[in-house]
Amino acid sequence: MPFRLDDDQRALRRGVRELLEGRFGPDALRAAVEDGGELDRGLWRALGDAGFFALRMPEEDGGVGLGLPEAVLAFEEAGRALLPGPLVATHLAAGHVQGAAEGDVVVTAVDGQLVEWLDAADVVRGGEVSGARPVRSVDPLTPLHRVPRGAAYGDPVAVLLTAAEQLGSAGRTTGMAARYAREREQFGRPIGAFQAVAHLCAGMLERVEVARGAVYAAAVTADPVDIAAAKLLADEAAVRGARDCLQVYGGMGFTWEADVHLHLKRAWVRARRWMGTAEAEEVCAAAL
Amino acid sequence: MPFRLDDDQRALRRGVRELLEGRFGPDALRAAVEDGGELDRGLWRALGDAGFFALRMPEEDGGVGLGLPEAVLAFEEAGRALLPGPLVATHLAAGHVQGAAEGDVVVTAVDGQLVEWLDAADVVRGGEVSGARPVRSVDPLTPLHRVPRGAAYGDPVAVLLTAAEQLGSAGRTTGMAARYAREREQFGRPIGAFQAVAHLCAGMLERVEVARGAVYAAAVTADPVDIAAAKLLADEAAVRGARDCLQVYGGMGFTWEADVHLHLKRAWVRARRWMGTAEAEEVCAAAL
Amino acid sequence: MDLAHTEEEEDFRARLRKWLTAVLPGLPPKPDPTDWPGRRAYDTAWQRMLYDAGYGDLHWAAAPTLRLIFLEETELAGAPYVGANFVGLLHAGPTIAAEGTAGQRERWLPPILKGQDVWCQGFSEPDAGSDLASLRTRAWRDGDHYVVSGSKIWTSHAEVADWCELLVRTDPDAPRHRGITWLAMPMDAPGVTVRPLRTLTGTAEFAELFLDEVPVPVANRVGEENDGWRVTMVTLSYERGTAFAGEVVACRRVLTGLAREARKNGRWDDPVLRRRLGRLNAELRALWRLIQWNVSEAEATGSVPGVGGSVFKLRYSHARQELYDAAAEVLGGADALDLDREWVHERLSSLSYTIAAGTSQIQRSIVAERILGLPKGR
Amino acid sequence: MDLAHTEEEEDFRARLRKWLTAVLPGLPPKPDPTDWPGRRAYDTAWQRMLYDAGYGDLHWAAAPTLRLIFLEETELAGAPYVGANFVGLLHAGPTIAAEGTAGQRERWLPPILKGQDVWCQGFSEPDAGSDLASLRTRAWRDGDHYVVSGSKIWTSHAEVADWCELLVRTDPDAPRHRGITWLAMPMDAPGVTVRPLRTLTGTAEFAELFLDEVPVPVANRVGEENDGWRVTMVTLSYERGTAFAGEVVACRRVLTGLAREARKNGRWDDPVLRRRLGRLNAELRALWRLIQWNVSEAEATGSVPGVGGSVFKLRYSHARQELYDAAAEVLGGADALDLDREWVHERLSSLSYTIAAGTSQIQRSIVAERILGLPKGR
Repeated sequence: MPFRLDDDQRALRRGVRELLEGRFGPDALRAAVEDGGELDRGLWRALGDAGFFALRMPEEDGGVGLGLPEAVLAFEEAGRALLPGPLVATHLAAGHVQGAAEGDVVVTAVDGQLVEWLDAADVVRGGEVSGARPVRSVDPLTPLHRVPRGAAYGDPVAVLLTAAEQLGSAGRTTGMAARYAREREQFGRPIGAFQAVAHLCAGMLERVEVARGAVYAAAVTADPVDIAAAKLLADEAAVRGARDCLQVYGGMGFTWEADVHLHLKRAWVRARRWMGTAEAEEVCAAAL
Repeated sequence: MPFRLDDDQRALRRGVRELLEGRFGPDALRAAVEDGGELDRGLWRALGDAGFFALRMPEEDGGVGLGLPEAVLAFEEAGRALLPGPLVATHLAAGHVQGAAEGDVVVTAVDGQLVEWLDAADVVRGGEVSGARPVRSVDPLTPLHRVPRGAAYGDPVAVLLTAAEQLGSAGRTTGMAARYAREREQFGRPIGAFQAVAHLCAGMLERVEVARGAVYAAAVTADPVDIAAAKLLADEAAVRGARDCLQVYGGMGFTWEADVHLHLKRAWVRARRWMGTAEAEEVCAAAL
Repeated sequence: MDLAHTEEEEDFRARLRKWLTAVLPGLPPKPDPTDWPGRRAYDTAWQRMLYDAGYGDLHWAAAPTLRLIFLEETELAGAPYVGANFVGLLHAGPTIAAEGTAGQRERWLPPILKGQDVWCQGFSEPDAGSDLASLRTRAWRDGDHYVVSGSKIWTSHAEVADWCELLVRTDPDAPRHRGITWLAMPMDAPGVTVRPLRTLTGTAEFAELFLDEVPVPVANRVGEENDGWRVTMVTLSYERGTAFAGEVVACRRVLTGLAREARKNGRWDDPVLRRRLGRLNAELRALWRLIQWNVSEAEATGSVPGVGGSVFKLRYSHARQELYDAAAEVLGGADALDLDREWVHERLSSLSYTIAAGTSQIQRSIVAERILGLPKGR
Repeated sequence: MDLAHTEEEEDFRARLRKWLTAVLPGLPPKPDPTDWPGRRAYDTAWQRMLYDAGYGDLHWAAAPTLRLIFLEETELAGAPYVGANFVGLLHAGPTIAAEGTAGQRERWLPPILKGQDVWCQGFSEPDAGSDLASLRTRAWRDGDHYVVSGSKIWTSHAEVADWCELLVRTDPDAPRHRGITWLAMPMDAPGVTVRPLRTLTGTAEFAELFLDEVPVPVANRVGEENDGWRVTMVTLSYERGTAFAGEVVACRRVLTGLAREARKNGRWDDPVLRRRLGRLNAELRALWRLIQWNVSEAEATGSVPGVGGSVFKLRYSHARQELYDAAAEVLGGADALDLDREWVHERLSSLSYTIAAGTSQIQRSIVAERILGLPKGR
């Protein structure tokens, strides 16, 4: 029962993190924010080359032949980096839509009343988008359209991978808050020396670690209740993590230049995608 | 619109506090706790003599001729002092049940499935108690019986006076926590110098002051929605206040000798009396 | 304890309400939020109307109860709030009124009341933040002028302001709170640069000020040199008092709107959401009562609302964030993420409330130390 | 990442389950909670059964995964937990095993494993509380003995214990953590007085120890003189690791019971309560995963669970309190206030969880400083 990352999984995580640091560093993030709905096709292909989309496809079909745990680790890194684009839908389309696995084709999917990245997508799955109207999205990194007739809840894997992104975002905002608290001085000392700030950060970490246990376990079991629990706890870790990070950053966190708000807004979007709080709580209750 | 205590109200509050300090000090409290269901008839008569029960009866009927605001102040003091007995029911019975106003008669009332102080009471109002069975009450200062057929929600004044008791208890536990935090030393300084403790106390005070605004306003307006809001906020201030006080006291708060648990248990009982959280929230929602 | 109003107060309310009903329909359309000159013109014109109608000095001169009625009625009627006159009416003005010389009052106050001069605030600095007393903008005496260099942040209306109430350090060797001076700086002085500051709401509601050897006449100093901290505290206590009264009325209107929307879209049938809105109703009603309580205390004791304002601000800033989080639940699905829907942009703005004008952490320390008498934490 | 078990582990589970099924029906009825000798007899008899069946040293000697299976299966089967053997098996025993001499291990460990000796803990003091290192119970050398005077608090099973693991101050002039020594004190030594300590649950689950010049042989010292703090940390890290595993399994069983009761009494139809129970299910499942994670890490790195235990304890203690608060809502009305109803007494006990073995405030500081690298707060 070694419920921990093995060496290959550590290497995979490191690889994805390095890829994203190289291809989607601070400048690229800023550019993506200012570009609005533009998707970087070069980056998309690089993700395809790295096996991000084909991760779970069998090797005989040209995939990487790995499993849900590895996909969760990759999506956690994507969440950390605030990587934009319909990552979940394209990952799910690999092996079903020609070119998705390679990153040649951008695939999005209808989820409830929403479709993300509709203008940038080559293929739409899971529902009808005629009559779709643009939404002025609260998240500058997630263009959204509203469709007149929504789709019902779909693939549990979509729920889990979204939870993994939330986990990554929560881990990142926790790290950002801790770092800022070590460096920023007020009243003659680092603000992290004040318990009011330090304990806020401790609470963030607590939620991250609990969510991590839930997300990783769901990746191993693929159990629907485990997945609902993972989404519930990861959503909370991400949304509250970004809010608390903003509080630690103080006025600086309220500026457009700090990345905190990007994490918060994306966490808000993801919390409403595939499975919301009420539904996740009901799934967990029904299992009792 | 002077929404503040006038001189007479200050004097009344001081008077009740002094009466209770004299007649129901720490030793009397301890004795009452160990006595279980015994009610101090001498104290009850002293309350009657002081006008506690006849406070709102017209002067021409032998009452004090004051209003709901004054009753709220008196019950706030009762809550502070953890004064036992069916105070609300007897106060409401003054002018309706012979001897209640004077404290000669102890009156209790059926509230939902519960009756408090049934064995000590001379008169029961508001419902049928045949078949009542004793409950091993979580609060050593509130003997309870369960009645087979409960009564529906009754007098809004009962709700408000109970909220006032909760407010008094919350104010007391806040004061206790602050005092303990000033005096108790750990790690070479008073624990109140640690923000983790200081901010817990600040949160307690915040809830007390918000609840105070709601309770006093409801006493002035006697509006049912104001009363529901007062109960909701005072219940929260009392229950969370006692819990946070227990946390500040640490291990000492977990002992039988500290009064903290008496406040918590009574707050739990009162929070379920006359109008519970769900009902209060629904009343406040329906008014929107 | 009383919540009824005197005849005089009710007369005031009736007259005000009548006047608002008469004048509001004639107001021009609200300017675009990014049109600073347009906003200045709109807000100062409104202040001029108030002045002409005898309401111009209401924020300073009226009894607190009348001021509360004024805030309640204007908000309920949907009248403009102070807008560009914010600092002049609620910060710099009260400070000058309390601490300025007769000449300074004569010079600066009437143009504020008549909607002629717009003021902005130069207190915060990027490195000072919550620790306002650590500010580093320096001022040297040079004859009858101070020469000011440094930078300020979170300045509203800087692009269109005539004056800036400025805190500068005049004695770097004195203890932190002792070497600070309050100056009125003309915004057209040489060396003043304004750079818009974009916030997470996506708009530039604030600016940064860069001050490069800006000359400010010594005559523009309010209070003594190095006594600016005390002078400033007048303003800040004022802010924590009734400054949010209008906002609480507005929040209650938003909550009513949320209930209406929820009943319309069916989410009212969800008890989790409905009870959450009920709880918010209780909170906002209580906060309004707390304002009335603080105002009554201030009126009776003749003092500005003090530490009680910290308790209020703590709870209010949290309640406001809860309100807009609840709004997202009422909107649900796509609407909660749509900036064109009512309440979504305000949800973003609400995030500043637990930070601006003293973080919740600072407020809790104030409450713990000054009300509960706990030892000063470190 | 794996949650499947090896064949060996599954064999262990199957054998254990079979054994439990065979022996549990033959256990005597549980003694009254206030009958200390009865509880001692019951708990030590159970330990003897475990020992005879080869499970006696499972808490120390087995791989963490096997220990986890043991805790899971015994709890699921409703078997007794460690009870009076708590300190011997989970505190003093591991400490002696790690830090004692061969002779000490030989002398003290077998009687623990065989259910012969009961140990209690003398760490906490009334004035020390969370600041354990400030303990003041003194010990002086007198030939081949220490002479101990002082008092201890929160000692479980003191009335029936044979031994007490005791922390004493042997060098009052050394820095706080440096002058402490670990001693094994016989409870029948002259000068030991035990006074029951009544808690808010109404029962005397703990005791106070008063030590008046109690002689303790120097040979009973584990570790060096003045090195007791380090020796003790072995025990405390252990406690924060998997010590709560059985309790989490128990909490999950309670939650299932709450759902059953709510379905029966109709409160399941209230979405507010139902969703609250759903959230608790998510939390408790995640906490169980966190234990599995910590155990796997400990197994792989060969170390005791360290700071990760603080994260777990923080969340678990809160979740346990939430669980019993939810239980009160499930019971509702009169039942929630009735100590004869299941869960009501446990609700009272749960209040100690955010205090005992390091308050949540202390745990948050540990997490902030040791995991997040924040500067030490003061």
